[in-house]
Amino acid sequence: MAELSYRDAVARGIAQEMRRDPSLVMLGEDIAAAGGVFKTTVGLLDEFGPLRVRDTPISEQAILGAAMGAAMTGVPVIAEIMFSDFLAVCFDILANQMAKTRYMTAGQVTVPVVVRTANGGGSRFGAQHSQSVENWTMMIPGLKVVAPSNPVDVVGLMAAAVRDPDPVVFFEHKSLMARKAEIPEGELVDRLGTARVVRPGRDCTIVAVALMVERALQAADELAGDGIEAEVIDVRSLVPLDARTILDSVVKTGRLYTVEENPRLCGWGAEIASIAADEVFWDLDGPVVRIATPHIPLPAADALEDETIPSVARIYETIRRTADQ
Amino acid sequence: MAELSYRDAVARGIAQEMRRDPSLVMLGEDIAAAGGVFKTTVGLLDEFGPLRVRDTPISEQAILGAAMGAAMTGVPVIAEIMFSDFLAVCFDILANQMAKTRYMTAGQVTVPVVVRTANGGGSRFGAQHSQSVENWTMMIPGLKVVAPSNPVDVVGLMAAAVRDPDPVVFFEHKSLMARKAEIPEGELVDRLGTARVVRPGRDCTIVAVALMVERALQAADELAGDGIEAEVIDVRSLVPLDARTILDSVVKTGRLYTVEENPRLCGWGAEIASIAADEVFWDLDGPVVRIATPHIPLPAADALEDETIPSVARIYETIRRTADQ
Amino acid sequence: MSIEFDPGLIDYAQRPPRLPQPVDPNNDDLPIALETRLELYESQLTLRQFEKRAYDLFLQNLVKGTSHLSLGMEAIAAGFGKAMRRDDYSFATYRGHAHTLARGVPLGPVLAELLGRANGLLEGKGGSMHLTSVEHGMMGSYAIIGAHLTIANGAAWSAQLRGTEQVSVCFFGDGTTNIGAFHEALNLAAVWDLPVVFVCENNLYMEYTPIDLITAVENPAADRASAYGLEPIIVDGNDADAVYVVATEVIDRARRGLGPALVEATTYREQGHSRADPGKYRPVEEVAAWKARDPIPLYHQRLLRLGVPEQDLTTIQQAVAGRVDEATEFAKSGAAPALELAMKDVWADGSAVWRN
Amino acid sequence: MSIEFDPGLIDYAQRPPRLPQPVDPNNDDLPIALETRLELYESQLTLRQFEKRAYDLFLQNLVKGTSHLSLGMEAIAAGFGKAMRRDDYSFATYRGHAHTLARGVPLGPVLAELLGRANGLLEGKGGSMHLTSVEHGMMGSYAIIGAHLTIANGAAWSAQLRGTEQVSVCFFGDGTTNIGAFHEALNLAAVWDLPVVFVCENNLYMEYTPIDLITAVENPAADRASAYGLEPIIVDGNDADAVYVVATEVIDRARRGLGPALVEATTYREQGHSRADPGKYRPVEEVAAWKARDPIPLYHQRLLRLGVPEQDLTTIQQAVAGRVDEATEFAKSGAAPALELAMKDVWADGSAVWRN
Ligand SMILES: Cc1ncc(C[n+]2csc(CCOP(=O)(O)OP(=O)(O)O)c2C)c(N)n1
Ligand SMILES: Cc1ncc(C[n+]2csc(CCOP(=O)(O)OP(=O)(O)O)c2C)c(N)n1
Ligand SMILES: [Mg+2]
Ligand SMILES: [Mg+2]
Repeated sequence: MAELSYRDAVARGIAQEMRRDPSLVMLGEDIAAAGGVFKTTVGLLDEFGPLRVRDTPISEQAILGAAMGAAMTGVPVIAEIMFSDFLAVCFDILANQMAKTRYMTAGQVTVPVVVRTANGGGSRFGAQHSQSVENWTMMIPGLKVVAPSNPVDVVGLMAAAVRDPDPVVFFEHKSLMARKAEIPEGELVDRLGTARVVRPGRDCTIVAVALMVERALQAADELAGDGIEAEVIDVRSLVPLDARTILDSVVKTGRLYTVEENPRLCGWGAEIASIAADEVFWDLDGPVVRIATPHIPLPAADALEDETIPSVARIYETIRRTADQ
Repeated sequence: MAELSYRDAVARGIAQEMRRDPSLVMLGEDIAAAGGVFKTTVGLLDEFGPLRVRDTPISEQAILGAAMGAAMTGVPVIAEIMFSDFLAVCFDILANQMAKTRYMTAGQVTVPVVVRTANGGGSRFGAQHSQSVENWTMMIPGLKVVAPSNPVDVVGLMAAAVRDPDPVVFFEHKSLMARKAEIPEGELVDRLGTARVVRPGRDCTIVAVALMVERALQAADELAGDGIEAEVIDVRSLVPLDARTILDSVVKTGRLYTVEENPRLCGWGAEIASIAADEVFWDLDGPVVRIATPHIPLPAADALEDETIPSVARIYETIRRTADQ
Repeated sequence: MSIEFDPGLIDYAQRPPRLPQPVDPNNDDLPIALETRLELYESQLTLRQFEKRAYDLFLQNLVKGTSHLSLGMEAIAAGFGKAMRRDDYSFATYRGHAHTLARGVPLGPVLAELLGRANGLLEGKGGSMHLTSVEHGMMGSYAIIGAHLTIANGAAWSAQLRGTEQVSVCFFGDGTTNIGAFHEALNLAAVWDLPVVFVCENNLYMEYTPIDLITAVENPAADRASAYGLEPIIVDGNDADAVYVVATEVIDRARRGLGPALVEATTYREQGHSRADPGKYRPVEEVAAWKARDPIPLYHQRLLRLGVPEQDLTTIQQAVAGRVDEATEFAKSGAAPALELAMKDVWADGSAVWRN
Repeated sequence: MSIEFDPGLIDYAQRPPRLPQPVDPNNDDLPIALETRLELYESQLTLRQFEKRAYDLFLQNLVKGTSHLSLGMEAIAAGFGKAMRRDDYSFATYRGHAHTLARGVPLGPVLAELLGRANGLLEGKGGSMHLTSVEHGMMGSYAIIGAHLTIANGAAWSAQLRGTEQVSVCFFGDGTTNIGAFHEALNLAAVWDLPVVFVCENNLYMEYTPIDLITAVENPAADRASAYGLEPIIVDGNDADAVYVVATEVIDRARRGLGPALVEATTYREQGHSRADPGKYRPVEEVAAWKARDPIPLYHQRLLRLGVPEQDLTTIQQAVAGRVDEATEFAKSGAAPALELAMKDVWADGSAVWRN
């Protein structure tokens, strides 16, 4: 067991897979010599060399296109898009090409690409460098979507993403980079499409991903003080979605809360809420409530950013206020 | 009163506004001399001349960037992105620049741009030219989103969009282009943020936009034969959203169905379903059911495309099957 | 605000025609084996007859969706197709029938795909704009401008990494040179010395708009080559021999690790942009002049000059016609795709399942 | 698959340094009024002292979020700022402090913005990377590479339509020349003869990567000019006079309707890319050589050579220092923005309301 930070876990997960598969390569801006602007790829250039770990120009379309073309022809690729906000500059390649080509070609083409990207707020970077955009990718048929909340999951889900033959978008949360955890020795391989109950409870279900998981857990602790036992689920993988684990929990607790960092409209929580409101409607004991960032671009100032992204206090208060509805 | 097609209504709406505001200009690919590939801008070059109606290179980022920069400096712009699928090639300008700049600059900058684009399936164009992407824009704070279902709304909502000082994405549905309607003479100006009850009913509420409205209406007619009176709401404007009209209807009928052309995950229907499952939960008499295109890229062949986009039969059968739940 | 009105720009058909250069008479003497030339002839005829048939079927309302013909542009696909190695990669656009067939993809499934049939190349799921046959090195037709240049880079990068000496050849139009992805792809290809050949088919129009009105340079590809440290190369895209020679050279260089090339092939599409377009925005003399420069009669005449008996050419024509007829039968006999197909192959496990 | 390993590329700091050209001695004689020169001096000093202060405040943990300094690059912002007309438009990047101040935007609100205070230029909502002051023609700082080139076109287009003879000036880095939007913006500007000047600040690095390793040409902007029918223009970006002369000329041409320009200004950033970066990937001799070419001592020496008494320069320095101190007080005294601000100004009606 070694204690690793979330950022180190990224490199650990990638290294594990690059050792296993000598054909796996990486590309992205400043990922090689500099070890990434979030220092998530430190050491990989040294170990795997400049042909497998490659710095690119600022050409996000060329990056994802190169990844796709290589993957189609037998070379699996991990591509980095530095900030998830920049998925917008290469959204055609991601959403219209990578995601659709297998289907359009009746299965002739396979695209084993992992698109890693730093996601989420909390760094006071303002509206163009702080977005949570899991929903941008979740809404695209043909993309798988993973958003780990802790270092162990980073390693295992990275391995699962790399081994998955389909394009996977892997969201690394900027505000979790410094979180540490003990990582078991040896090969770690997790499974996509599996949510995890990170806190059992009987009174309500809180679903969260990434940074929101720890906040949901803290809120759940506070709620426990008031006699409300919340079950907290770390969704981990938005596509494939472990709807079963979520719905089982809702059936048990009768109440569903989503905690979303994305601005509200069409967030992933809306999808999960709509699934619950259909499939376990009769098991619901009260409204499905979404706790999300308001539908605004993010402000830069610390005071303002802290106010807009769901906080422990907001989660706690919202559930406290609505639990008896 | 003159009978106009949906496609002609686009030009009629634009012409009305260009006559009113001599500073309003347009740009896009093949919109001027050719009158647009969907013939939605025929006659505008003749009337307003090549400086106000301008053909561009295939440079969607440059198109939207030019629109934004002009709009910021006093020249309102209507920009065409030929197919809504291509919003992906200029998504940064749309989602990160146009949508966020007012907020980031604390209101210093105003961006009166209308982005018109041909949306939706039914033309057997396959996965890269047939998408319904209202949710791509609805999920971005700072964008308004309009999707008219008929020629009269096209004119009135176009005027409303042009007069709105914020960026508005205006979805013109490819499969509605040939629909005709009588258009009243004189200036037509509608209001964003207003849904319309297009068929009153007491048993359930069906919300739809664009092409799905007429299908919902036909399904409602069939359901009426079985004694189910569905209320059909044409949402028209997804942002701002007339939640009041929708929720009032759900309170009355107790049941909510969404009919969405977008692939299921994070579609606009999820957002509306989640609002209902929260705010009118106690008025719901049964599950909220979403009728959507399955979460797949669209197939090209007619037989397959017809099977995937919600059909009258599927709407009818789904409601029939679930109405008593 | 007063905006002045310059009526001069309005009707593109009234602009001065852009006429073709005459055929270079020296091209008769290009060092190409006669056997190869007969294959180039047959290939061009195949593309031509196939697309004429596709057009007939469209008039009979049997072709579903849109389609973009390259009648008049066949010399480019044929010339490159012939110059490529069997395991090289092709990347094409929505206007990709010719590029697909030029790699040896059988006619029947391609035509069936246009008709939206289950026996189509893509089981009806792709349609005319997405023709792909991985087993023939035809890595896909991409319908959104620009993307496939970056993807072609990826295939070339993979060949470079794997050390296979495969070359990636990417076809696109003049209008495509103005989109951002073009720039990103060319720069990366040059920086990484990728074995990729970019082929700009300059048919003078981006859909309905003359390319010169929307492009800052005269030769949309060649005049950009230096921005990537590449040589400007312009070739007569209506002469299959000229194309073949240039193609052989640039592909060979790429194969030897000497990096990418950008080729501009001048040509003309004899019909509208897509099935909906009558092409009225073009000066009539221009269309006439280019039709007189059609690559197929040109090639036919050359073969006669080189001593091939007319009868041999007729035999080839008949063989091609027979294959096109067969393909038509094959396509028409196809069933509508089964509805389960729509729910197949979103994911590599064959399914469309996104949840448990 | 075997992938070979070339260790030569790994440590960028071990590469041969890219050294600056010597200052052109003739630049002393450029026809610039002494008064203008003193303004250029003061402007450069202001940018320098401001950013040094910003750096100090960062070390005191008072600057929130990231910030990108342009220490060593001030001559460009100052030279262009001085050459622009009051109603011309500036567009900058996340590295936009200098470009903002060079338009006369007051120091206090800019510094307060970096500190995330309510008295900030953007009420704390934009931060360092989004400085904007419409009343000063500073139309914004854009933090995602490429976009603002297309937006600058739009402002130029609007000026052209309105007939105001305003010019749009757009600043960006060497790394930015490789993104698609650069290409689209340059082409459209050229085709439409827009009154826009694109200024590439070539500081040799795209973040932590040497620009020459990822760019197909030596001069990332100038060697691309011909792809848009433009003249290649390279200027010494560490000499405010050289910049000013070129800026005056290209802005004047644009103003007279003679179309856009692309200027490459060679320079160097003396510190890391952003606050988190110590800049260790650069050869030490390179950093040293460029620091010895710092624009401010260079300019100081020139003014002395031109006969300005040292005392006059000291007076200017003191005045600037005073203003920076004042700005610091102003910024530090600012309150945290009120939370309601977060829910303001999404829409033009001032609200964030998306539903009824
Ligand atoms: C990003 C994008 N923008 C616009 C279109 C619509 N479109 C399809 S073909 C075409 C013209 C392409 O012109 P060119 O590159 O010259 O190729 P050609 O059709 O002449 O072969 C356009 C604008 C598209 N498919 N993708
Ligand atoms: C589309 C996009 N990709 C990547 C980044 C991250 N990034 C910020 S600054 C930068 C380097 C820019 O280099 P250059 O254009 O030379 O400007 P400089 O910082 O040197 O002034 C990068 C890659 C970004 N902001 N936007
Ligand atoms: Mg063309
Ligand atoms: Mg730089």
